[in-house]
Amino acid sequence: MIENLENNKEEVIEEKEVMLHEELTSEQEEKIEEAIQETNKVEEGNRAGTILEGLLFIVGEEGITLAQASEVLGISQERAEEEFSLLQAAYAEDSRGFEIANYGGTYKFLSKAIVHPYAEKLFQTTKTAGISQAALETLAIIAYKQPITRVEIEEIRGVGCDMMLRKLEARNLIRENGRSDAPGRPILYEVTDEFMDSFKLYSLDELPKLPEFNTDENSENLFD
Amino acid sequence: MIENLENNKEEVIEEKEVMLHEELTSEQEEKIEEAIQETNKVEEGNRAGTILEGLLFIVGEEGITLAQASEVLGISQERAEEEFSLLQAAYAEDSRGFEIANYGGTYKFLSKAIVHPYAEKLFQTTKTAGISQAALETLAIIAYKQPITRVEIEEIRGVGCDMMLRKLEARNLIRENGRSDAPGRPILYEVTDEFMDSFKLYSLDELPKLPEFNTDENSENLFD
Amino acid sequence: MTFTVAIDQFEGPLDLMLHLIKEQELDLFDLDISVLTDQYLTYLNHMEDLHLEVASEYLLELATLIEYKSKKILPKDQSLLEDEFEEDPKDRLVRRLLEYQQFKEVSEQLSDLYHQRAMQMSKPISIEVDEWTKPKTEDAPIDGSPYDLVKAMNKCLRRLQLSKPIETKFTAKELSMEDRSLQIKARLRDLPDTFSFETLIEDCNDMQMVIVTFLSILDLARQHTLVFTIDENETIWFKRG
Repeated sequence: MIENLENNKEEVIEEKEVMLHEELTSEQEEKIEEAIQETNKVEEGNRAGTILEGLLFIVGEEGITLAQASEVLGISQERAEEEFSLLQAAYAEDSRGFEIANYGGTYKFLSKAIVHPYAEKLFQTTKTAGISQAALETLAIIAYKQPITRVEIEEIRGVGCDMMLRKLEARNLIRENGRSDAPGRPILYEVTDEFMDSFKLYSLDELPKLPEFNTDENSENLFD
Repeated sequence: MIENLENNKEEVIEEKEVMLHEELTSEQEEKIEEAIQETNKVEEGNRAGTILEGLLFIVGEEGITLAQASEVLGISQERAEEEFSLLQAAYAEDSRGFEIANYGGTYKFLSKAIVHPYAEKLFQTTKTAGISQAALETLAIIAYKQPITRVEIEEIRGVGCDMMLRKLEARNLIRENGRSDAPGRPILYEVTDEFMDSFKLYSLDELPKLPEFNTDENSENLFD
Repeated sequence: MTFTVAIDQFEGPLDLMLHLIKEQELDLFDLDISVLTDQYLTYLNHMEDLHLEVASEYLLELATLIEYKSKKILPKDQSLLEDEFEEDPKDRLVRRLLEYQQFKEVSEQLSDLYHQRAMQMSKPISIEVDEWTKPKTEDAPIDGSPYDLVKAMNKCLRRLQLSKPIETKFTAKELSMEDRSLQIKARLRDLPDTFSFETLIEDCNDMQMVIVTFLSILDLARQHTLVFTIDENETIWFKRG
């Protein structure tokens, strides 16, 4: 709505002047005033971009969604997206030490890889927490097959994964989401936004394609 | 030191060539190479500014001192100060949503006042876990380090937490469990079943591993 | 034959089977279950000989393999009868192996993404947010997750780490070549007429300082404050110039 106002701002002002002569009710006048003020609110000197930049810093690792940004600034989501794109482009420059990522629909500042060795030195941390092959396989199965039950995951992996699921839940990489209709009504699992963030995914559509296996004779080299 | 090297680099190279004729050991040569490379390291394309910007972001409101910056980047404090000044000027622009403050040699990003009303709006609408950040930090320390005394908790948090401990006890999230052998025999705290329930933990073993921090000898076991 | 891969290197029985199939160059689409079963059994026995623990999952799959192998040698009419009621166990095994192989492959790609992401860091949410948030009433039940605790703990640890001076020898690293030259000149008075490079670096507590010392010496030699010779053992000896 604001966007339309933006485009029509001058028009509105003109309209208003014309209409003044036509004896507007004070109520009508107020509405127009309001609309104009609303339009000005975040426009001056591109305050929207400035405010989004500031919010991005404050929220840090929590990030901010388009919906939140548009709600808080009183601008359309399209407009918010544009502003984020402009900021994103500015921070993408090689000379900048951090950038704006959007994984899983949440915008957040992240330091660039070049900074990492120095951050390690500053915090005197050893290498960042890794992830095991077992955890990766379990996560992959859930991400591609969700919602999925524990038994179904175990069938694919061929090993029990009760403890692994709890660990992944504790790391906020998966969550329970309802129960299956199967006998015993087992819990269904799915991946979280944190998973998306940890694997640099904007959406699950971005998951690498599963390799396809042709069951014909020329697929012998599968295991090379 | 690196700065001096920088100034003397050409001289050093000349020297090196002279000395080569006087049969340097390969080890000695390596050392000189290393010193020269060290000098070049953060110089290329003003990586120092980029890295400082990234570090400033990562440290957030804790800030980074000139001494830390110069140490981590291997540049002189004067040089670090120059780089900070350049960044400071860039962020002082009205269009930027946060700026660089320098209190007593500690540099940090701070959001600008213009952003605060919007931030307030953002967080008033955000659901919280029903617990303050301070309470969460205290609980986390107890959960990871229990049994632990008040003084030990305060050492990690850096602030007093007498009142907080009483509140958490009143909410039945922590309880006293015996006394430490340390002088004064201070009370030891641990988390309760109610805590486990609130944070969906079956056992404390399920708490995700923390990234390892290298600590000095005094606090060696702190982060195990 | 020898088995070079220990059982704890496998993620489970299917992973082990895929390894054996590859090693034996078996055709997954025309799988010879008898060969696979024999290899699988030999491998498990070998691991037990090495006193490596074989998890129950491996034995469970072994039972399935043996069951299939024994069925194959049963009279045909009976196996035909059973096939009408359930999926051919061989087809089922091949399907499972293929599916598992798929996930094993994509998890490698996911691992790359994970490591790229791990190189990027963020900052905790700003503390000023606490003033703006209106926490629910004190008695409201807490809807937390272990992850909230990790984040809070990490925040404490970061803060703690930054509040401590970096534990390295600032004095040593801050030392300029000029200052080092002055130090060396001062020490010359107390040193014997001839001394080794090792003597000069006795007071160095890290490599950086050794390098500064070395460069300072080069400088002093250039000014003829010091002269040096290198003996046949490659020890550098110094004398006042």
